[in-house]
Amino acid sequence: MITPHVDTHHAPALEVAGLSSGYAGAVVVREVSLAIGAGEILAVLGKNGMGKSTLLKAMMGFLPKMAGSVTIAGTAATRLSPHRVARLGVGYVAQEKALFQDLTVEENLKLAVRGPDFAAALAEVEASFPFLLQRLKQRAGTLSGGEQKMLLMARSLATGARLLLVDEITEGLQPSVIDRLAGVIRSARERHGTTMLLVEQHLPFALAVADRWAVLDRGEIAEAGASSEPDARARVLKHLSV
Amino acid sequence: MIAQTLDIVTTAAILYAVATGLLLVFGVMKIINFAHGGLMTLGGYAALVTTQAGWNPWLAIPVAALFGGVAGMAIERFVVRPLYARPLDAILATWGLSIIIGQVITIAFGRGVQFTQAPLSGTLDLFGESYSAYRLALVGIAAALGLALTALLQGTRLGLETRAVIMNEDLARGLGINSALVRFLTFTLGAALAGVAGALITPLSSVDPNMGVPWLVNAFMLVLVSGASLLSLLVACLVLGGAQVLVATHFSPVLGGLTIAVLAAVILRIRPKGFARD
Amino acid sequence: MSTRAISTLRIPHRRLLMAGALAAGLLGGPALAADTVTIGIPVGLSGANSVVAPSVVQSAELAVEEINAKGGILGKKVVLEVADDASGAAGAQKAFDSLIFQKKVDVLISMETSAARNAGLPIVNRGKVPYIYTSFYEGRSCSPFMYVNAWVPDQQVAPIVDFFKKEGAKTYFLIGSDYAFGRGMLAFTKDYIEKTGGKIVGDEYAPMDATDWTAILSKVKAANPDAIITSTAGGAPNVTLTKQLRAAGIKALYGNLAVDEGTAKSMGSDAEGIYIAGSYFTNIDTPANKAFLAAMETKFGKDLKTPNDLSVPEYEAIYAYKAAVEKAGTTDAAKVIPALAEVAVEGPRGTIVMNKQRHAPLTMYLGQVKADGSVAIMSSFKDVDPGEQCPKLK
Amino acid sequence: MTESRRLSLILAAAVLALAAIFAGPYVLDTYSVNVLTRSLLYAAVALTVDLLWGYLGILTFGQSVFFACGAYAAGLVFTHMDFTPGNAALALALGIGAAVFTAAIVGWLAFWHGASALYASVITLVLPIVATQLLYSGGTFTGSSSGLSGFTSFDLSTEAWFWLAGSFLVAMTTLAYIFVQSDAGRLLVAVRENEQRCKYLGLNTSRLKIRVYLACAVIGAVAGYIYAAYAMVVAPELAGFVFGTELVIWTALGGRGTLLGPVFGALIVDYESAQLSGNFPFIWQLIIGTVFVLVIVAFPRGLLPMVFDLPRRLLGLVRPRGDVARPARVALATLATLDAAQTQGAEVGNGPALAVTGVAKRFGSLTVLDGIDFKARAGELVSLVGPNGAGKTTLMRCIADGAERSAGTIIVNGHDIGSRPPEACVAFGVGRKFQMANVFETLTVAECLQIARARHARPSLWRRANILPLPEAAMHVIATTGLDRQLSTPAHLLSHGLKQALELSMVLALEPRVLLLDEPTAGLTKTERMQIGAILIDLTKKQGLCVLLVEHDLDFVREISSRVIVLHQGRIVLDGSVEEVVASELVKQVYAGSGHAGIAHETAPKTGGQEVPA
Repeated sequence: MITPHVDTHHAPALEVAGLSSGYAGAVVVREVSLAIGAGEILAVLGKNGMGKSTLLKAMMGFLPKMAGSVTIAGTAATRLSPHRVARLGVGYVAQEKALFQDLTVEENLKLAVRGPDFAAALAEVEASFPFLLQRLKQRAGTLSGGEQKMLLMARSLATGARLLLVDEITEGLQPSVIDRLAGVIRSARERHGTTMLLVEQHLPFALAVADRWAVLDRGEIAEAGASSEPDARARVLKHLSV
Repeated sequence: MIAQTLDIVTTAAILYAVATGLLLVFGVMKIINFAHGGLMTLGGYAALVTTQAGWNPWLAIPVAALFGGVAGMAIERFVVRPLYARPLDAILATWGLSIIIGQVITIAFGRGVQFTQAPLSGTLDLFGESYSAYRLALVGIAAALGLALTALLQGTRLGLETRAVIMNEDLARGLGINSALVRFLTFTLGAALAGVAGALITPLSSVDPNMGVPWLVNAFMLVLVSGASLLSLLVACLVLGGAQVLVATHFSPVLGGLTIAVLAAVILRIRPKGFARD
Repeated sequence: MSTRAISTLRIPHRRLLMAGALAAGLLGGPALAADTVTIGIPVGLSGANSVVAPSVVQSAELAVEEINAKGGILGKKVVLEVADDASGAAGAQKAFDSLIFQKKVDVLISMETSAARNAGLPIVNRGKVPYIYTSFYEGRSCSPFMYVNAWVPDQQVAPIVDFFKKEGAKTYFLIGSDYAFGRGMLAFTKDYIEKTGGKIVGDEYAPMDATDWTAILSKVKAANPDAIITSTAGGAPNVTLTKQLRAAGIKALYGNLAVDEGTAKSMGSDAEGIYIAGSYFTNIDTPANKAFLAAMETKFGKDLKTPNDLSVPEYEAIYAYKAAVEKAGTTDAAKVIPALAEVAVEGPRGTIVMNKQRHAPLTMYLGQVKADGSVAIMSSFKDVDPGEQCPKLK
Repeated sequence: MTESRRLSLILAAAVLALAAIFAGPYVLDTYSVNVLTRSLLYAAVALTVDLLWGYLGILTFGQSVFFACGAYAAGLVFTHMDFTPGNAALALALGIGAAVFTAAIVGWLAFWHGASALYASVITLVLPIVATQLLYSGGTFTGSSSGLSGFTSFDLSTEAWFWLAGSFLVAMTTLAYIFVQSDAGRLLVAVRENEQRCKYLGLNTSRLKIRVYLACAVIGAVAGYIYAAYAMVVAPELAGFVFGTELVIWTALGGRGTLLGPVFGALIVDYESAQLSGNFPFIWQLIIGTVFVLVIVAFPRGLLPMVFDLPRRLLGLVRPRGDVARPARVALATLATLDAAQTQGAEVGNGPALAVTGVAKRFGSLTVLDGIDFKARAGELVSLVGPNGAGKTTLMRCIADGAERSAGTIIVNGHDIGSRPPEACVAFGVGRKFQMANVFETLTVAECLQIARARHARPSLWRRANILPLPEAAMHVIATTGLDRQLSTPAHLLSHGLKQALELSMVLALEPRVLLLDEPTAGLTKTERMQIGAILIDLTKKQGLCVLLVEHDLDFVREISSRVIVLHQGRIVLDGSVEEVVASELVKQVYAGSGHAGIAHETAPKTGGQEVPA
């Protein structure tokens, strides 16, 4: 097992140790260990069905943990239910059905933002995707696919979450939108020091925004490294190739 | 004609008041609360206690909400919560609860028919027809209930969270919403509404340990054809309640009594979504 | 019947029972003591009749106490056995089986629903015990073992209709619950009104558990009758109909064939002005009734359930049984049954003999409910004949 | 235990029970005999509640109505006509006829393809309410609220009635017991467990439910007939909701899915209520209500299994089992290979094995599939690839269930599937394996396989087969994966890979001509994938099956198939060889996720949305 390197200057914002999880009887994620320092961005890559989404769901508490532990900013989160994990300052963006299609943009934002300061949240939205402020009363389901993804990103940033778990935000998006998301992610990290775990299949995007990467294969971390390493792209592609 | 229209509107209003609590619980928790009839009975007796204490009969409504709500809290915590994964068993357990509520009331108040003071009596002249004032008042009350509930669901954080849980519980949880708490509050509110419905029907009905039971099946069927929307419930109450009045008037009251249940069953057979939107 | 053979076999083999729990049923063995007379009272302690049942039990208790104080029946102590029939058929079967075969009662005397009575009759036939039915009912229930000392439609309807006619009523609207009593009463009423020159402008039946009378009341308003006569199921339907009728502002004369004094009282101001007919009201001004009421008051004090048209016949029927046994000189059913038709009992309702095809001519009263819930007696009709109830039984 | 020994033991138990019934009147007093005679008949109806609810999963509140059908038929005929042997037979026939008629209406309403369990329960709830109201409004004909009484009936002694009622109950319980343990009876549990899988195994589950429901209605009607003839009274409450729920309460207390539990539940509770309710009518109801709620919440298996488990638990011998009923383990230990001559797969039609023309699927305004046209012949293995949301699984679904697609024609083996349900598509030769292993979790491997064969080998209503003949293809998978050594293992204990293999063998047991496989290798180890690959080659090359495979691993595809169809946004963008696909610029763009040319966004191939079995 390969554990991604931890930057010792930061206290880990997320620490996963020996995590196994899956669905009734089927172990999908096997003894995964990883740690992300505060303000760091980790991309988890891998082919379909290798356990990437399962890993996020298990960390959030949606799936039972068969073994291992999850610690978020020093707090044990292994046994917490999803809403408790979220309240530790974790913003989770699921791959599918991540928006309330029948609620308005504003309601979608409000649901995620706890506490009284909705104005500050809107200010954050303005900083990242200002067009959303004009669409506040529009039903989320009527936004285009790209706009929905941007709303998802805006929503998780507006909550002031310290740790974002993002599942394939780039799926099915036009390059221009992907570029825009990459910009917002970088800027959010600069301004707030937000820690992120991005599950991705879009390699250029992942390597462009993430500090480090890890490849999940058959539920285990097969390889990991830093994005800045010159052979990163080739090493990842080896696992993703057709 | 005017009388019949008033009959339909007031009947729909009563049905609406009776079914909203059940709808709320079904919408959020996807279980049918068979204790709804028992909770209505509790509300009726709350009204009885209120008027026997010599208080203003209108006070019966908040008192009944309190009775129903407190019972609802206990029921959710100890009976319904363990059964979320077994919806058919939840029907049975809540049915058992309604037996318990009925028997406890019988032991406390006796089996007899009790009398409560009506907050409004006499008739009002409307479109040249003199019509029961209380029934007309019920239209207003039902409308107020519907609007208040809509305001609660549309205008408050709790309402927003409740709607979020109805639409996609996992997503709501992922956003930090305590869905178990939302369920608990929803059930409490549903039970309080059942109590209110019980208090509201006492001026029309008798107060006895089984008073809620005859309402249960109709309310249940109306909720099933409505999906989880207050608006489609209104449509269902008007259409099926209207059909009940028409059948009872033009054919026979016996058939009228079966109209809602049978029509709803057939509607669901033909269109499983009932009156709910796609 | 192999009752005897079975009872001798019973004890040695008890251990063969399949489940221990079943044994509980055998522990309360029959009281076979020959020095008592046991009266069985199957009654609706739960279910629809549970409102009135306590008053029935109280009258029975008074009668038994009085009889025992005066030496019992043929010198034997009288014992009561009360069993709940749950106001329905299934409960009645259990209650009758228990009383007849387990408690081995000498007689059954009770007020019950028609469904419970019908369910009990086949068991009475098997057990061959005398049975006095003490509830008013829709009429024409006949069994060689059964007597009835309460009224039937033939006796009750005339006083109300005659009175309404005198008040000038020409058009009538009939409302009933769709069950045997409701249908039976109103069918007779309809015939009687038409025979005496009145006109029926509508008759409507609602389901037995109906609490919503909207559609029917709208029809009543449209028909605008001079008088309304109702015969609903007791309790809730009666109360809801009256409440909704008043709320709808219907002012016609209102005769209610199914309301008793107690229920009328519980309906408060809505009941005011209702006309009712019956064989017993607490206001009957006779020494026998006053003595009865005083005795009830003394015995039960604050727990007293107001005596009524369903409980007083129970009291009188126990005395009728006593008289019949004494006349026959034995509790042997075969001898007591014919004697029951011959004995006269002087009670709160007057002198009653069950000599008309197992039914009794009764003095009927017309009353009107006052604001305080009490019933003022308007007129009385002496010894109204029950008519042809059981022509085969004489 | 051999089959004949097992059946003899059941019959011996039945004979013992009959002896107990015979002794009853000699050990019990008249009172108990009378009360128990009725309880025995109620217990027979509780038995039907258990068959429907405990085994088939249909919570029914309306069994009282069938009891009333039989009772009222007797009451009405004996009241309004003379009591003669001819009329007695007529009454029985009428009672059964009325029950069957009513059950057929309910079945049509409640058990149609796609009806939810809640809806079915609702219909059974409305049934007694309607029936009671009809009886009330029947006037003097039905006796309305008073019911009918005083009619003449069979002149039998109290003891004889007890014997009759008891023998009827013993007979029905024995038959039910033999049935639920038989090969056919196992289907009930399979339907309850996973109705979708049953349909895709070609079983008409609606018909099965209706048949069992009809049989239960007949049992109820006969019990009701005996009741009326004995009690000489019928009343509307026999048809009522309260009696209907009482039956459910007895069943729940006794232990659903045990047959004996509900029987004893009914006998004990009804008998005791005769004792206790007389003395404490309200407290009794309160106790029953409280115990009922407690049992439902805390002991859903009921009290009888608890009683039986108690000594074993105390001794620590057996760990308690799950909370659902299931028949005892199948004795089946031997698999056999069907001769080629014996196989009876769907007839091979003319032309291609699969022809898809103009198929489209829309959800409201959203188009998931559009203008899909392709043909595949027997012996061909076609791989279906494409990114997430391309419509691959949807296309599989459209081929396997005629009601799924919005437009177009699908011809399987020369048969147009029209809008036929999955079980009809199976009959034309379609076999579908789901993405997530979709088997009967509580049943054993052998039982799962046997259910898959039920369409071909009509299962016995009373026996359990010792030998299960399977087609060669299924045997091959079983032997290769080692499933044959785990025949009596419950499916939920199997590894992920073995579960996938089990499902594949189940589908192959159908002898399909067109095999639909949705990511059969997902989550499998390398060895397992190679095994599956070899099997697929064998199936196409040797057995001549037409296989449609959703797969994301193009290496794997290259090894086993020559032809690849690429789906993107609901349309076929390419239909060609693996080499063509790998070389295709268009496909690269598709996988880059944009469809726009000139952007260097390369990603891994991705595959479709999962279909989670219901």
